[in-house]
Amino acid sequence: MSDKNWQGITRRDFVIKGTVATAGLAAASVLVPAQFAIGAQAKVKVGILLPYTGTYAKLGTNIRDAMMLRFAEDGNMLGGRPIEFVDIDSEAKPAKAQQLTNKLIKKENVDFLVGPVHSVVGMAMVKTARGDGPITVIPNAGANQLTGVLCAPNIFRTSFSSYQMGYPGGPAMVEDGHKRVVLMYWNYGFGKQVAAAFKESFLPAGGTIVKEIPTPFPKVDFQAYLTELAALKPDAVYTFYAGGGAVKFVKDFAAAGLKDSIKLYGAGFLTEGLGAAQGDAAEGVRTILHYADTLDNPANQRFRKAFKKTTGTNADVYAVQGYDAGELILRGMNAVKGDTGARAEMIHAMETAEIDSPRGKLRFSKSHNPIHDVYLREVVKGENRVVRVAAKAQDDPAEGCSM
Amino acid sequence: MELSFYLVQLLNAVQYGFLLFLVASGLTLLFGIMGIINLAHGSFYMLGSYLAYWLTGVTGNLWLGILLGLPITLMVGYLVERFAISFLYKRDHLYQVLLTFALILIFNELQQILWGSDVHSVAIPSLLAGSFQLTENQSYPVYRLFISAACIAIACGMYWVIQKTRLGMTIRAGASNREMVQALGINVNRLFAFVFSLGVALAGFAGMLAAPVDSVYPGMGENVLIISFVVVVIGGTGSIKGAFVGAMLIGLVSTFGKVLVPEMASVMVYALMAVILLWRPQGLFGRAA
Amino acid sequence: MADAILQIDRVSKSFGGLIATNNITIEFERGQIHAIIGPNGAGKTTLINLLSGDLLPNDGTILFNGRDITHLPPHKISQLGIGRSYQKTNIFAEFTCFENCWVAAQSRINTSMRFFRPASNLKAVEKRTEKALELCGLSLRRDSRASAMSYGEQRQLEIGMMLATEPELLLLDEPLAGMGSEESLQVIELLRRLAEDHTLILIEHDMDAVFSIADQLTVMVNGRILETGTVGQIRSSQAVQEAYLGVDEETA
Amino acid sequence: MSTLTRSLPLLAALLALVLFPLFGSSFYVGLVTRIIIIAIFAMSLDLLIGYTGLVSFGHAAFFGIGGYALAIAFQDASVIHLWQALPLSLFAAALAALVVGWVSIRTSGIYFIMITLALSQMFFYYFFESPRYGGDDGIFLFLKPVLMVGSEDILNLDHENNFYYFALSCLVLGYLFLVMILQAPFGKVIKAIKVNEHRVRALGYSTNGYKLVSFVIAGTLAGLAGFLEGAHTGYINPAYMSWHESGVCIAIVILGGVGTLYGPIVGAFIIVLLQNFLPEFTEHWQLLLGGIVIAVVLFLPRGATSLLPRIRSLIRMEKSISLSQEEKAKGDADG
Repeated sequence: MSDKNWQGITRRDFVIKGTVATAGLAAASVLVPAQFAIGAQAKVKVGILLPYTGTYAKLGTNIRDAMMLRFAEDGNMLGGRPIEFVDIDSEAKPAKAQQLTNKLIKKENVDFLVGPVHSVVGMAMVKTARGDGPITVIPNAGANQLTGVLCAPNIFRTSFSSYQMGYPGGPAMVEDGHKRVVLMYWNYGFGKQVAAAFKESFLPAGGTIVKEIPTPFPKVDFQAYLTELAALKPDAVYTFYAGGGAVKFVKDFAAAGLKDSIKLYGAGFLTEGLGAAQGDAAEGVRTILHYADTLDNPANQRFRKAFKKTTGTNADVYAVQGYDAGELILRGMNAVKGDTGARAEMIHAMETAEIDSPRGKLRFSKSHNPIHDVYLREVVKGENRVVRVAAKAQDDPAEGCSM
Repeated sequence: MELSFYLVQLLNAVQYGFLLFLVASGLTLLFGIMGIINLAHGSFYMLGSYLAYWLTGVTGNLWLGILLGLPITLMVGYLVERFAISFLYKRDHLYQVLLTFALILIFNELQQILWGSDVHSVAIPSLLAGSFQLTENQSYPVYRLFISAACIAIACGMYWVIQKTRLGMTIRAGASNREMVQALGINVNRLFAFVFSLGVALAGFAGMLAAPVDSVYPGMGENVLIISFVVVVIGGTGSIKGAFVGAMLIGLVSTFGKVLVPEMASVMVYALMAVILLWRPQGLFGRAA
Repeated sequence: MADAILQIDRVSKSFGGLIATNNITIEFERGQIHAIIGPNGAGKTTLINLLSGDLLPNDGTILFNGRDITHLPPHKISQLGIGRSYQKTNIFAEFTCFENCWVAAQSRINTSMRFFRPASNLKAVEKRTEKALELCGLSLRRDSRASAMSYGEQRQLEIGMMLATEPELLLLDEPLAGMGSEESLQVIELLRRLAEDHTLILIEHDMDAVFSIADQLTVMVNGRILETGTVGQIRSSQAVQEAYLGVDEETA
Repeated sequence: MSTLTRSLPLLAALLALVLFPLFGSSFYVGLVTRIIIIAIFAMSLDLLIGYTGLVSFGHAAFFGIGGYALAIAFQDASVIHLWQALPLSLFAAALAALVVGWVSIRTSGIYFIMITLALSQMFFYYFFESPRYGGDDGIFLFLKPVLMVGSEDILNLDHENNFYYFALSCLVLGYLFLVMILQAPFGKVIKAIKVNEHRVRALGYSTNGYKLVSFVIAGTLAGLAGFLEGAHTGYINPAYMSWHESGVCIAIVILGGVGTLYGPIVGAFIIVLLQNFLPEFTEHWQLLLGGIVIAVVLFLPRGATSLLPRIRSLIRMEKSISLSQEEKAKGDADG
């Protein structure tokens, strides 16, 4: 592994060399403490590539703030070394992703890479970083490929894969008694993967897809599709929309008077962090996600309080993913006591980490994708309340990963 | 699908067309009268939406919000015209494209600084919050009908102003022959500043009206911008009538395109534009160059 | 007429409700200077635009050397040997005099789509360009930017560009417009010289000039032809006196 | 001024570019490669805007198609032969430009701007929504093109420096090609079309044909840039075709100096470097970028390179204070 960091000699190298030195060359022993001192005091560079402008700006900010909160809780030290952040706005633009990743890797020589939010940016980023690049932690982007075809020892994800987002929805809806379902989603990579995973579990569970309506991404004129939905008269509709589209969809759905006759389900982003904007329209909407604000566990309560205190805003699932990204990096660095050269040991510590996350228990699969519980939630009085656990320890098949 | 389905879709199409018209009419005014390509038009639409969100929050009432917001959009329009656009009247379109492109960048950042990056929404005023039953399971919000009504009122108002008033005559004359208007001793600078502000206010007003049914989010202006350009070009630059017909055509094609050929829905609109321009290079109601 | 270079048969053109030329039939003889006169709005420029292909007639046919050119686009008509100059100066202002004529001269070779050879290597084009400059009297100004020249010189260049295309028939739309008397004399002299081996159709308001150089005259009023004849015939025509010349003298 | 002294700064700049990889780190070599690619793209647009008078607002479509042709044809290939891939990309871009050009050159002014925009949006949405070519996810390429004779590879673009010099050669050849056609009879005609199309037609030229050829040449060169970008990043997606990219490209052309060919190269340096380094100073860097663009439009409409003669004449003034006023003025005009 060619580690181009300034830290030319790794700790393991030095241990071996040190042994050789003590065995033979007395002079070498003079070098030992000096190098160790440099290794311990020099800053660890954490490169952050998240969107701070455009549609995903809020997500980027929350992820960064939560991760920094986690570091701050440990005195801003990683394995005994202070941290230096190199923070870049990804603008969620795929066209610039590789260039920016290169900047972090080649110019800034970062030890860790955290990002991004956008799946396509994620693919360009992972493609550049996998293999020899820095240890990379993905705090949101959900494309299956990131821990599938593109998986690599130095790539981790603390969020979810599209598969994990969609798959638990099928049985959950059947269990709720909805068998004739229309599938509506934004017709882009992420939306398609979530929809495909949903179908994969829904059909075997005895459900029928009345019609699949992919709508152009990122457009938000849903009126024509809602009219079509009304005419199809299904039991329920399963959707994938996020951000502005989710707000608009939920409101238009309610305004079209469809709430009484068709039950609205969706991947968690449909209602996540959008309570204020959606208002009453979201009441009763059921979504599936690996987190809920109201989760009743000590880690969550502690985290939400701390996040509110430092940032002044309420934590959401993105913040949790950022917080866990921070935790994962801490685990790795603490395991090797700050020696970034001990790559294999660090990766081992990270992939075997069991984290007591605000979302519940969090482990990692062989492909470095999270394994976590997924919850069925319902909006009650503007809050996403957990109805039940939709899937225990939901894993990802990591299709195409040969790790 | 039964007939009622298509009727409801027709209603959707017309309603969408009206909203498009409101945005595009401001654009075509600027095009036709001032010869200005204003890429920042979508940004003014976004400004309107954010103003509606902000002022409705402050005053607790959408109507008050619109009342306070309109003068702001007029003022923004006036300032932009005086400090940027007014230098470009005699220059190539190229520079207008570039300058207004830069304005988009600036307005996007300003939006970010002023209002952050959250998605917001604006409550429908209680007076219009109801809905009526359309089919056995679908109802239609009254507010959407109100938007259509408002658009019709504005269309009629614009028609009246342009066809019947002195100001309208000046505007029409200016559109066909700028030198002549100057020769008639009319202060073209003032006329242009006024028309530009009016165009901006129209875009802003459309954004305000749409805020309760659309959500308010970063980058919303650009979704509207390109489609408005398509409307204007189909209709023929400078023609209010053209903008109306173009908006309705786009409303129909995009609504029924979504239902009938979903996989090509986005392409259809642009294909329509290409076909119309092949047939009539100056647009449906544009004067030959 | 025995040798007609251009025959116009019942040509009409209207803009919306306005009839600009109404059912015009006329023939132009080879080798002559044929002037078209008439008050503003008589349809003279429209007629020239119809002949050059800038406008398409609603009705009628136009024959050039016996060939139907009614519906040909301007560039095809130009290629057949009809050159025109414009009433408003219509030159490439950013180009030098030489370049203006060069572009015109180059249009006569069929290798203009050539990419890999500097234009300056084309000897034939260069010769033609020099000749056109010499004819229109701008040889000494060849490297001046067109926009930097006097109005009169720009008018001369306008004619020079037309000449560089080596046309057989010249359509001249008010070549003397806006010129001082000195410049006018020069241009009139030039037209005389051109008439030696070209056919000229000329719109002009300067009656003295027209009467001094034209072989044939056509008077147009309200989109119609009032009278066609020699200078003497037109001078003595009662109808022309009433409808045009009389009026002209009053206003002049 | 003689041709030599005029092209001296260009030669100096070329020399600097040739020597750059000897000094620049891997990151900067990659960055300058990208600048070179964008420079080719912008230069091709300058042929339309600066010389033919066609303000195309959809030029990014051809850039994207150049990249997509490479990615679609070779995404599963075990080796990407340069001699197959490059002509394919150029051909695809040329074909697309022919179709778009054929439709749009009938219009002019605002309509031309808008129809090129609309047609490029069609391409954008086609690739964005069509599942066949990866939709908005785009297509990854895991290999770089190589030039092989037998089993010997002569040029492997996998090495950053090889790629750099390959891109630089493309830029230089592209520049020389454009200079050549602009001096040829063809160039004279399109320049005249820019000034006064109507007159050119009256002189006997079928102007649409010339405009179309110019459009296709520009589109093909943009396709070359797209090919390089796709090969360089190994990743192509619809965002390359978005109207934003077309807008930025126009900004680059004007910022550098429209109608100069070398101006857009300078513009590419300015914009790409600004995009790279402005974010380090402020989160709201687009505000600054927008401000800079507006300032250029208002105060420096002929671009950054128009400053060069002014600077030159300033230097000359210092050198020869004794020169008379007129001669100085003349020097300005000549510069």
